Amino acid sequence: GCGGGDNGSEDDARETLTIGIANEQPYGYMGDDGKAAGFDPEIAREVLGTMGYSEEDLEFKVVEFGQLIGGLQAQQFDLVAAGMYINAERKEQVQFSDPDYCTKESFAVEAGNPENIVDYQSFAENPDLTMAVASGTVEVGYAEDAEIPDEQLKPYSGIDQMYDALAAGEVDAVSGTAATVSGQVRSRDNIEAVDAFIPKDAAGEETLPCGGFAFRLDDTEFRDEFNTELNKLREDGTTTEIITSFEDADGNPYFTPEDVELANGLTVDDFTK
Amino acid sequence: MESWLLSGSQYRLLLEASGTTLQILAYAFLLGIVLSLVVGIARLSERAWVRGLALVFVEFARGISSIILLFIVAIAIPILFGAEQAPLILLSAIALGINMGGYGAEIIRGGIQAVPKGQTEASISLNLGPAQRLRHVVLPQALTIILPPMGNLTIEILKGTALVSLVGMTDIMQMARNIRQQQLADAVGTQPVLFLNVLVLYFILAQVINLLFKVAEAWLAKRYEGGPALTGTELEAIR
Amino acid sequence: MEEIHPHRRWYRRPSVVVPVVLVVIGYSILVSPLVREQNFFRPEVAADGGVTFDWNFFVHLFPLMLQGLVVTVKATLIGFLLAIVLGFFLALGRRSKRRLLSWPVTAVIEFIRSTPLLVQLFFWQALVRASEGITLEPITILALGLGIHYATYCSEAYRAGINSVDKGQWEAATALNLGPVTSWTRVAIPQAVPNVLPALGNYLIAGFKDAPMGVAVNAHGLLFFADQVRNDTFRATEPYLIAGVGFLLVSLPAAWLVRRLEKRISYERV
Amino acid sequence: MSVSETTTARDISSKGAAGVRMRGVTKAFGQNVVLRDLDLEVAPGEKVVVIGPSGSGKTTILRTTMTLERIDAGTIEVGGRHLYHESVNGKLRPAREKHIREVRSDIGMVFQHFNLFPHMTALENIMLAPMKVHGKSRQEAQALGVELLDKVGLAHAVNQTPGQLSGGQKQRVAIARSLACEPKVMLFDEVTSALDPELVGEVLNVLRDIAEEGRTTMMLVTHEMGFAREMADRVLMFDGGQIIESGPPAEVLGSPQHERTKAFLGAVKSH
Amino acid sequence: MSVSETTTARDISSKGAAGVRMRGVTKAFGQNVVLRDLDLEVAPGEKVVVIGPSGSGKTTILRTTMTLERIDAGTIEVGGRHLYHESVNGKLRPAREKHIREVRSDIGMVFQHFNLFPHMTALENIMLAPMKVHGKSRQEAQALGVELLDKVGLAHAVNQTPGQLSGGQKQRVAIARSLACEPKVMLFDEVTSALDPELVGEVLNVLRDIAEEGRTTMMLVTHEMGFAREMADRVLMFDGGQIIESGPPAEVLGSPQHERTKAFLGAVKSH
Ligand SMILES: Nc1ncnc2c1ncn2[C@@H]1O[C@H](COP(=O)(O)OP(=O)(O)OP(=O)(O)O)[C@@H](O)[C@H]1O
Ligand SMILES: Nc1ncnc2c1ncn2[C@@H]1O[C@H](COP(=O)(O)OP(=O)(O)OP(=O)(O)O)[C@@H](O)[C@H]1O
Ligand SMILES: [Mg+2]
Ligand SMILES: [Mg+2]
Repeated sequence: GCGGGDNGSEDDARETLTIGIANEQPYGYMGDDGKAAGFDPEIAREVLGTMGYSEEDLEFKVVEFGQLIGGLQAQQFDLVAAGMYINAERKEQVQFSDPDYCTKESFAVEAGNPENIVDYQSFAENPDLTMAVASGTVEVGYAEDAEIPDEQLKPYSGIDQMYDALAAGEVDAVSGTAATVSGQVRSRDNIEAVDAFIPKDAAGEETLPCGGFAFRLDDTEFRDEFNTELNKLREDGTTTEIITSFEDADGNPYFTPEDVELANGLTVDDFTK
Repeated sequence: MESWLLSGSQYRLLLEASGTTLQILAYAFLLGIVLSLVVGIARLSERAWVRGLALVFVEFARGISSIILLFIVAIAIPILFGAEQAPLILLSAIALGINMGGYGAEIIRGGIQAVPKGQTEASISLNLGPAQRLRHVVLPQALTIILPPMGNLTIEILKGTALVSLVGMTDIMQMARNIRQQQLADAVGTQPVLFLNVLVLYFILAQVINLLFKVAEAWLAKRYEGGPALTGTELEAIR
Repeated sequence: MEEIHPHRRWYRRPSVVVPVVLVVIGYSILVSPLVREQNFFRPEVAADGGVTFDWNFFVHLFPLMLQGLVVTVKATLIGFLLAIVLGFFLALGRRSKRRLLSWPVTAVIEFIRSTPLLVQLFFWQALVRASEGITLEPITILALGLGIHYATYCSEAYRAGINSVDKGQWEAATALNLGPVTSWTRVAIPQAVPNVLPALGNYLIAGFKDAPMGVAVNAHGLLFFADQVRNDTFRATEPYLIAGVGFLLVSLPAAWLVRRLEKRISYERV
Repeated sequence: MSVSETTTARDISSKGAAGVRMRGVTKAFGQNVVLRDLDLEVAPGEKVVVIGPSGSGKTTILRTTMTLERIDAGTIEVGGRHLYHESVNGKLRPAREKHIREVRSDIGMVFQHFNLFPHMTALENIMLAPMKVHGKSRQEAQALGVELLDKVGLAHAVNQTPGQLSGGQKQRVAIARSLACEPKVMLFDEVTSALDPELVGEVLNVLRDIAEEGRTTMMLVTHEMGFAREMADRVLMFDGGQIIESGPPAEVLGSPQHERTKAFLGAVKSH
Repeated sequence: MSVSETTTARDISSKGAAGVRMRGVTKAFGQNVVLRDLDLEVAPGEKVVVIGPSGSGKTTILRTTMTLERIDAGTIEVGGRHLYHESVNGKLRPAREKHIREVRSDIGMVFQHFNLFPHMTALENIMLAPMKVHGKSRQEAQALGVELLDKVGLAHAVNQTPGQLSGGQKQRVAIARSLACEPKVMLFDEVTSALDPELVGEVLNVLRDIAEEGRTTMMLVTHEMGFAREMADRVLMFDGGQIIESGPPAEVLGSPQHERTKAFLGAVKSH
């Protein structure tokens, strides 16, 4: 593939790297100045900086989350820095770095949570409830694992689409990671987040909701180099510093140091399911 | 009261993104014009197989929706062939250009056919060759007929560029959706106002295109009011 | 003396009436609530995992694609019905002698015609969501957006149709001292219709080609199908190509029909 | 330049005919003044042939009389009634549409390019006005239509559409259609000049028949000098929007007084 | 029905002229056989006028000679060279485009509707072929164009486009344009019948001039019988795609032998 591969001996001759992000705070998004912001783009800048890429060599592209893997495969991007969850299905399509963070799941619901939604099980028990899911995300898999019928799931193509739909009363809840949900809830009126929880798989066991950077399957050399540098930053606490520095509009951090610690103890090979 | 305007920095972002939109438009337009000319003339070829091939292209390019063609060219085909990636901007322009070529070819064909048959016959009787007939007699006249619908088609292609946001380009449309995230984060501005502003931006671009074509038409019309004049002294010299 | 019979107008000929009736029946079925949107498009067969094109997977996507196609067609038809009716009023407004009416109508027509349908769809969706107490299904928003967009095109077709009636025909009507109503209903409109119908047919097809944009406002049509299959299986080639096939499956015969209709109802000019 | 003309008008007292009287008629298209302060009197039943070079205003004078173009100044009377004016308390006011329509019912016009309705049969073309304007029943209109088609020699063409007729046949249907309104004044604008030379005769024969019946006032623009000589009561020579010569055909065509008339007739005949 | 005709062809031995010889020429449009096994010989420098009713194939015979329509059977020779055939090893083969183009350079045609190039001035219209086909320089072509415009009496119109010219002027430019190719055979298809009657004369005068120079072979379709009588060496009467009568104008027009010729001449003159 283009962009990666060589091991830093020709520092001047770096090609431009294209990095895919989804428009999702705080994972990756377009900041007020039109530049990419979010903790994954920041970490990517740090890592790639140590690999000899300057800021000018990096080009960030914002697409819908569902298009990230396809875009990577189609060589539109050289890596994805969108906090993408690592799981077995995705590992068949792309390869990941070691995780840089872990989080929990949550739901955004109408203020006051009138339907008393706590986790995926709530939907399986009440057939009147509907849930917005972003197509191509792990949340669809969680819902299936909880045996929620298709009629109760409404797939949307983007984050803003889902939250606008909730605000307009089209659905009862929006699924997402705790960080995304709390971020969206803060910036919108009349909705709130339910308490974060760790989702269960079909067998009833808790899953590992952790994310990392994604690469093309044939780009192993680049992935390995990136991973080595990433691990150095995990060890010296840089990633913890970056990730916990992101705060929502009220000044609450999206992630705790524990979320990052948990990730630091895991490698990509721990995600076999 | 709600403001009907966006912030200055948001307008700046939209203008930057117009650069991408116009770049795609320019590439698509160039490809579209070339395809239109080649296929449009091929549609009138004396050779049946050339005509047939051109017809297949036209039917395909007009029959398929530009949005689906865009997804096939920009996403499906690169994955299928997996080779070194052509820039997305070119792939998008190719998809839109093919689309334009299909319609443009019909416009060119229509323009050529609208030139009275007598014009071709007169040039045959003057023993001009086929290429000369096209170059000096038919195309210059067809241009008057071709330009207005070509202007409309170009605006259609401008509208079509909004689709590239769906395959991952940051054009005006995608920038608008990005700005939407900012609006949410900063809790200012509403979505209808945002998109209304975007619509106005596209409208302005369309009017500029319109104007350019109008200028071209006026320039062309001049030729029918008498060509480069020979002055009296020049005439005397000839006599 | 020959037996006297009236000229059989195009709308009295079986070769026109039969297809039209068939189309209307098909239309009613498609537009009826029987045709429902699919929530998810999950292929039964998985791809073999290679990068190359998987024919087996491709073929098995076909029935799923049809479900998306039907929704796209449905949105197109509802939208087009709106366009035909709304377009007529727009044409009347634009022709009006009152500047106060004709000028704004012209401005609106030009504005809608020269801006992208995709942005308009987002705008309508945002507007609906921003307004209290109104919720609309995505497919309704799509049909609405298509309808308003193509109404402006239809209005231009109506205008061109009326303008295409030869000036001499109006003059003959004056010379025979026909009143305005007779001039319109018996002379102008019957001659304008054959000129308008092909244009309308072409706009129907064009509307169909734009309908996949509904994916942007979450209508579960042809492109939504392809998107979902891709997100689900991480394979893009097969779903998009089969969406293209499904597309041509409808648009090519439709274009052919329109062209035939055009030939049928055109008559020799004097 | 304009020759005063009232003396040569022959008076044919025929029941139901109507005369035309123009006073000071002026008509301009933008800067181009096509009719200049024109006076013209056509007696009831009179047959007037109008000749003149291209662009002299021949068509325009017929079109203003048919109300296809409005005049800028002057008055036109048809059958003694003002066409463009109504008298209100003894003063002339611009007429309302309703009044114009009423006076117009006395006038018929046949066009160079026929202007038949292409979506109707020959018979339907003729039946339309009697049914819609004169309130005739379908049966009456049909009877009238068949009679008129017979008269113009097209009994066999009742069911044919204009697209199936030759140019001469089309023009004859157009004449029949015009006759169906029973106009008192008929206007003919170069009705044979869009026809192949061999088809001209059949249309002229029909015109001759109508002229011979004598009832209808006719104003005819034509380049067929032989025909003009034979059937006209009076020939008017037009140039620059004015009548420059007027008189019986033998005089105007045989020994024209005016230079321009001589030149024009010379050009038409010389080859 | 077809009258054999070779005897009446006058032989004008003039430098640079070329004759036309048709043998068994047949041309059909679908089922409609327009030319039937036609033989015709036109001597170099001869002026032939073709008359006949509408649809008889007059235009078609000119168009096939100009290669605007291809013939179905037979041969056409121009200036002794086969137009549609090449002889290869003594056998006639269908000619390639290149051969046709070469022979065609001897032929010129003037059309009923002028077919001037509207986007060029009169002068540019004339200069096009000399520059693009005969490789003349711009100066040479300009000089030739001005000379020819002078010749047809339009010296003042060099810079005008067709849209600014009258019908008669347009036709004269068209004739000049055709002359610029120095054709040895010139074909004229009803070149005056789209003109207003007064403009016909000026075009006929130009034709007369060309005829009087005598060098060029001319084939002329026209309805202007007076002109035919005056300038034709021979008149051909066409009907149903065949020559039914042929001879000097005085004979064919004055005392026609064939019934159809009599009927045709009667119809053209009668009104
Ligand atoms: N609708 C119009 N708009 C502008 N100018 C017009 C219009 N109709 C006629 N004219 C001009 O008025 C003048 C007289 O036209 P008119 O048709 O009456 O002439 P005419 O004598 O009938 O000529 P012809 O023999 O060519 O039919 C011409 O110069 C013509 O260009
Ligand atoms: N391109 C064509 N396609 C089909 N039929 C044609 C074509 N050109 C001519 N014809 C037919 O061939 C016949 C002879 O036509 P042609 O034009 O040679 O007649 P003409 O003698 O020149 O008549 P006119 O006096 O009307 O010009 C007519 O019946 C005509 O309909
Ligand atoms: Mg006129
Ligand atoms: Mg002819």
